[in-house]
Amino acid sequence: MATVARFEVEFTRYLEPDGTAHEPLPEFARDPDRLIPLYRAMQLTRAFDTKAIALQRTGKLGTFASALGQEAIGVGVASAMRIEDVFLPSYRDHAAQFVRGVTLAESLLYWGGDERGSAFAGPRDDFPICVPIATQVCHAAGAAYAFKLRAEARVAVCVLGDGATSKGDFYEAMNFAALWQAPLVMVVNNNQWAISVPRTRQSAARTLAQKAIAAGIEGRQVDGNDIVAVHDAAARAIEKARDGGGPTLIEALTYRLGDHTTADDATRYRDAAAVEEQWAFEPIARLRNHLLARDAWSREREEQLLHEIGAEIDAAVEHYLATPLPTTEAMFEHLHARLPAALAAQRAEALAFAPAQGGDHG
Amino acid sequence: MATVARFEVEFTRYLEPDGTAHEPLPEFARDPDRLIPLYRAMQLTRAFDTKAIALQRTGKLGTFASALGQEAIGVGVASAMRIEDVFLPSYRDHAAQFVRGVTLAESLLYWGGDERGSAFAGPRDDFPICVPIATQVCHAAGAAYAFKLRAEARVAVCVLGDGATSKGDFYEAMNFAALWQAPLVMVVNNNQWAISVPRTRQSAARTLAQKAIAAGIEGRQVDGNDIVAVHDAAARAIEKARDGGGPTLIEALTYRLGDHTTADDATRYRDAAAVEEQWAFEPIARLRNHLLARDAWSREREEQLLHEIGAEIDAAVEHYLATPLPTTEAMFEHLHARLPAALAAQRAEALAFAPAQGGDHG
Amino acid sequence: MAELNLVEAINRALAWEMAHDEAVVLLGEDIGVNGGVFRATVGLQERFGEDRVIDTPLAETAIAGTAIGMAAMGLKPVAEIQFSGFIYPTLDHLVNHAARLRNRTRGRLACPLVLRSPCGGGIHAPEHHSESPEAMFTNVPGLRVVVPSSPGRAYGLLLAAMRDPDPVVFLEPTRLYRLFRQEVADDGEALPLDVCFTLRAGSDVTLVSWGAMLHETLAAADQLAAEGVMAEVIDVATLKPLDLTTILESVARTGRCVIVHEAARTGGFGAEIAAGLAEHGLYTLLAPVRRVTGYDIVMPLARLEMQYLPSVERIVAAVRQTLEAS
Amino acid sequence: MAELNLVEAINRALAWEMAHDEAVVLLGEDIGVNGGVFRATVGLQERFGEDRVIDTPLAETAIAGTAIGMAAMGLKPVAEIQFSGFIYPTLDHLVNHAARLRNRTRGRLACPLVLRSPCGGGIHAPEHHSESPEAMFTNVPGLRVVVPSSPGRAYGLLLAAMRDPDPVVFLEPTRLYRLFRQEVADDGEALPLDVCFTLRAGSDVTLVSWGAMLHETLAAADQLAAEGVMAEVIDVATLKPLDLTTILESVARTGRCVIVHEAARTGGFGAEIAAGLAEHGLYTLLAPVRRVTGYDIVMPLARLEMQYLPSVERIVAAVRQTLEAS
Ligand SMILES: Cc1ncc(C[n+]2csc(CCOP(=O)(O)OP(=O)(O)O)c2C)c(N)n1
Ligand SMILES: Cc1ncc(C[n+]2csc(CCOP(=O)(O)OP(=O)(O)O)c2C)c(N)n1
Ligand SMILES: [Mg+2]
Ligand SMILES: [Mg+2]
Repeated sequence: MATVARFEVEFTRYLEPDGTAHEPLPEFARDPDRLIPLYRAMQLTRAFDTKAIALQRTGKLGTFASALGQEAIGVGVASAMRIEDVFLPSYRDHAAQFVRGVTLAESLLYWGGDERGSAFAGPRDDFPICVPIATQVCHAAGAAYAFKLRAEARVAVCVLGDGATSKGDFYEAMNFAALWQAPLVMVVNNNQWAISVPRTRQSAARTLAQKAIAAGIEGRQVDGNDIVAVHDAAARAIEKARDGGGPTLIEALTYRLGDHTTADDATRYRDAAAVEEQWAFEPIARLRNHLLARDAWSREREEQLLHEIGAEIDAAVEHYLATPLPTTEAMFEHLHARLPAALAAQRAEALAFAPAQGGDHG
Repeated sequence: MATVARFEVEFTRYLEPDGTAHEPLPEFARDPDRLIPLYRAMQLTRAFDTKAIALQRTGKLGTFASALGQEAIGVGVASAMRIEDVFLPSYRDHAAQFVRGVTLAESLLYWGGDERGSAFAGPRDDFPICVPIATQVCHAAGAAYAFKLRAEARVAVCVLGDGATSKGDFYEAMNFAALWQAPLVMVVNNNQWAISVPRTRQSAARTLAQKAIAAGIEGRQVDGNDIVAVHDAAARAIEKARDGGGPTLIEALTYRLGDHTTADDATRYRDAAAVEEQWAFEPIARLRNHLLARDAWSREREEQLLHEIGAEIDAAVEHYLATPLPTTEAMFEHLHARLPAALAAQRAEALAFAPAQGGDHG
Repeated sequence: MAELNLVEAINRALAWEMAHDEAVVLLGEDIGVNGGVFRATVGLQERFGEDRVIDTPLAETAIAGTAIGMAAMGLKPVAEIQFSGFIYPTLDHLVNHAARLRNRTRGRLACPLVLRSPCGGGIHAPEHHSESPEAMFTNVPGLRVVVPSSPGRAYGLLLAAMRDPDPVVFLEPTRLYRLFRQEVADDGEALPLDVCFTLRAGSDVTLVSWGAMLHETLAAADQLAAEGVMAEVIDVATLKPLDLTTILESVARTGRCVIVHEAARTGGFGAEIAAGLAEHGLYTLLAPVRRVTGYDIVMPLARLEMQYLPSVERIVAAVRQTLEAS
Repeated sequence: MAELNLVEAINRALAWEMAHDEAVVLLGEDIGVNGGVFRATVGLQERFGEDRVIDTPLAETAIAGTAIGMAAMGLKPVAEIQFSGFIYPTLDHLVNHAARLRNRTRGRLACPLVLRSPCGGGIHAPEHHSESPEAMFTNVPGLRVVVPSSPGRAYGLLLAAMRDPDPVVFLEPTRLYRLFRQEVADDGEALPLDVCFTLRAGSDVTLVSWGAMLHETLAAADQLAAEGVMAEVIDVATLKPLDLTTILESVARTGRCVIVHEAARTGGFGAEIAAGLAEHGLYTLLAPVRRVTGYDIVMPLARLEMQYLPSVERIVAAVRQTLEAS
């Protein structure tokens, strides 16, 4: 008997739950001014989530998936990307989308049931939200291949959930990307739940990072509530990919503090006390405490920030609510580049029966 | 940074290519008489392959996939099973099927294009040959679950190829079985090729055994041309599974000495010299040399054996060729347990146009 | 008799069969503690245990694939696919294995499984949650395809599906889950899996539909009745195998037929019914057959979905045109 | 002009487009060094390099899924699925993504991919190698579905498919790959993707078919001509979007229609054509429409497959019945 292969999975954390830092911090985090935009983006996401849930509760938005407690992942990852890179989000990734330049109003439109919410004016090549779990990993691998083929210095970055790591698409895509040495970074938001299924019942694997071993690529674990660790791991993986070093899998450990979506009631399947405990680890207070300890933040700046964010969100909501409903024609407009002649009669039928006001509120 | 998980992949071989043994041999292999049935089964498979290819070349059989050079895997695995266990074969697993009690004539019928070839009179619960790659791993996991649920001391065993380890079904099923601690053994026949795609282009993983790490189960590598190593690893995994120890993945390293199937021409994509070299490692000569060295075999016994096997195959071929063609009705017979009334007219139509002789030779 | 909505009827049928046949097991995502995202399996894991009500990892291919292994080995798995848009990864296993295991082993092994999934739109759900994929299954030999349209029929048809020795795809219209209640006797009585249900008799036109669209179709029949037009309404319910006879007999009396379904028109299952009429009912047709269906476009997100779905207005208009035709 | 068989015509079309559009890439199993198991891509990897003719690992879901990512980022992937029975794992990506990427992003991103796969039986292939899955795709809004029936049309239609800005499923009848040769000008001329081809004019009956079945259909037309029955033969070719107009015009002249396809009857695409006639051609029909198709049974293994496939005899018999009707 001989040992023919050996593997290890490493875990990284820079900021302890109370904000204390492990020195040396990565380069970018030594200047607190570089952390403040990240802090802002996390706060923006959290406030947006609160607002979106309120809109849903009052019938002004469809089902919505909040990122509560997981803001460091999206912000940490997206802030490590270049604008020409491409992001492939899941439905819980608006934190990253906002950093990428998707507007709050676009996000609201999407969740309000309007396709125009995915016609981003900002990041033109970013993919729309992917609802069928793990399928985006295949698209990301293909996108990365396109960049490599054309020798573009671009990286495809996708986020997936802990539940998504059970799906064949994830493994198949990871295997393709590994063989292609494609510029791809896969980030697992391991928030410990896939709706009601806890992480322990999702896989018998000790870590999700070790799934990378199946494809022969690097897999690492970070504290997903530590924005420094997330950003650093993402930045390293992205630059490695850009330099031809191939794909990386990053498992970011966090916790879904809220319901799965507004259609879910998590008290049916998990203990409120266990959730309560997890608030001690959440990323925003952690970074705030860190900044406060470094004298880089203050109560005044906090108030000022929350005020600004509130105004930004209010403006977006106003814009969203004022957006005219989509027209009936819109259903036929982008089916194909040109509407096939065979569909002209159906389009006419739809128009004949169209209500005067166009679409309705989702 | 902390190391949170460590893994190793072990490789086992007992018989060197020239038949020399590493002591101590596993228990069962200490008595050469227990090795002789395995030798016979391997020889039977090889002779059957030769015959089947000849039948195909003369238009008496459909496309056929030979097991040339890989006989130790099927024989080693199936001989480690109990009759009440269940085998889920791929299309290259007739060596195992024969050990399980599938008849040569049934195998010929299947490859001759007749469904009756999968109506095994022997192993009643064994699955028919699975052509869609890797799907059988899902079925095997489900079968294993049924055994566990009913507290039956049975194990589901499936074989898949190196190519099959790229397919989502494999990972998904392995993950399910791991969580279920289901009595499942998955054996990868790593014959280095998936039609024209070499192992190195199938996955960037150093070993295929390490794919088990993705599901948190045991994965090991054996010399697949060493029947002692294959049988021993399979027996251990099967008994572990039977005892509630959950699934195991075994990667058996071998080489496809023949074409992919009779429809393939491997000279298009691989070097004849490289194939030639691999003959030095093949399993039958290896075991023969081992038995000869232990004075447990002789030229006379070899001749006698080949003669017996030849007769057995001739009888099967005769039986196969004499089997009456299936009737037209047969197409409708087992669609559902009872033919839906809606299909009566179609059945009548088929009968009205049926040629006098029934089916035709595939 | 209890007043049940459709999702409760599903739950009762599952519970009945699990209590009476220990081979029945359920598997799917979130069906255990959570009772399913639509609550179809609520209380069943508590009652029948984790081994028989299995919360699976997130992998539809393996849900279908492992169910096949279970079924072949004597269990009767009922797999739930959480939303219709996620049913596609099951197709390979359904077509290549479930539908043909009996045939390819000449009856030695069988595959008595039920694949349940919600289907259809109209509840303003997120993307991919409002699909009507029935036509994906109706061209697959060896599969039965069932779509109930009321609590009572859901109960009886699901029992029949679970008792059938072969695979059944069972699509439950999400919009009907809680739309209305009906008295349903929880008596374990199954309904036949190969007859259409005539829900309303009429002499002027035959309306053929299934699933949630029966709701609009019956409303259209009401409205037409007020105008003096008597519509016969047929619930196809068991799409495959199709009971064309009931439809032909009705059209032989009415001479006119309007088919209503939610799925896109081209290649939808309505085509099969219209084709059956063109083949076997031509001489009884007094007017062209009409289909009122979803358009051949991607199911829109919530804001436009009601314009995609056939409305009472569209059905009534089609009937009027049919009546005006010579 | 070279005499090409169908698989050579496919090869030429791929080569032409790769030479003229560097965004075109091929991916699939064994398409590189081996040139594809049917040799459709022979010589292309040598000519265009490993980066543009990609031998993938064995994983159909990822073949479709990565092709979508490539297409969205400006490449024009042509993915090969090795045999029709292995196309099902691609459905999720085709339906949920390829077919709707343009729609869901309001045209911001698009998905110009071609998914090629052999289809159909009659070559005594192993299990799962002889399927006719076109109806799986024809109910999916946003997909184009093409089935060529001759080397010339294969060449022109495949070029059109590669140039189309949206996803196309392109099914190549295996039985035709080497059945006959035809002069094909390798001139890069594409054919339209939304018109049927009238292969033979006739006044007594319209025969509608696609793919390999055109072979039997044309032979039936020959045989009927010998009996004095003039059959018009239409090759649907582009199933979706369907050019119903050409079919309706023909039936308006002949009054009779027989539809021939290899896939199982119920829910097959023939139903859509028959439905189109019941809706828009009723008054022109002098006799019931007939479908000559594969039966609603699992495609048998080789020994019975010729009894499954529609034969010239069955087609001729159906035409005779049609002529005797009314
Ligand atoms: C293929 C597929 N199956 C099922 C669903 C329904 N569904 C939506 S989210 C979800 C759980 C996902 O869990 P995870 O991957 O951990 O992501 P999280 O929601 O926790 O961010 C499920 C089952 C889906 N969207 N796609
Ligand atoms: C899902 C699927 N895709 C493609 C094929 C066609 N095919 C048959 S065998 C084969 C290669 C399999 O390679 P491997 O798994 O290594 O098994 P081996 O043939 O070497 O035993 C392929 C691509 C198939 N049978 N199933
Ligand atoms: Mg999660
Ligand atoms: Mg192999």
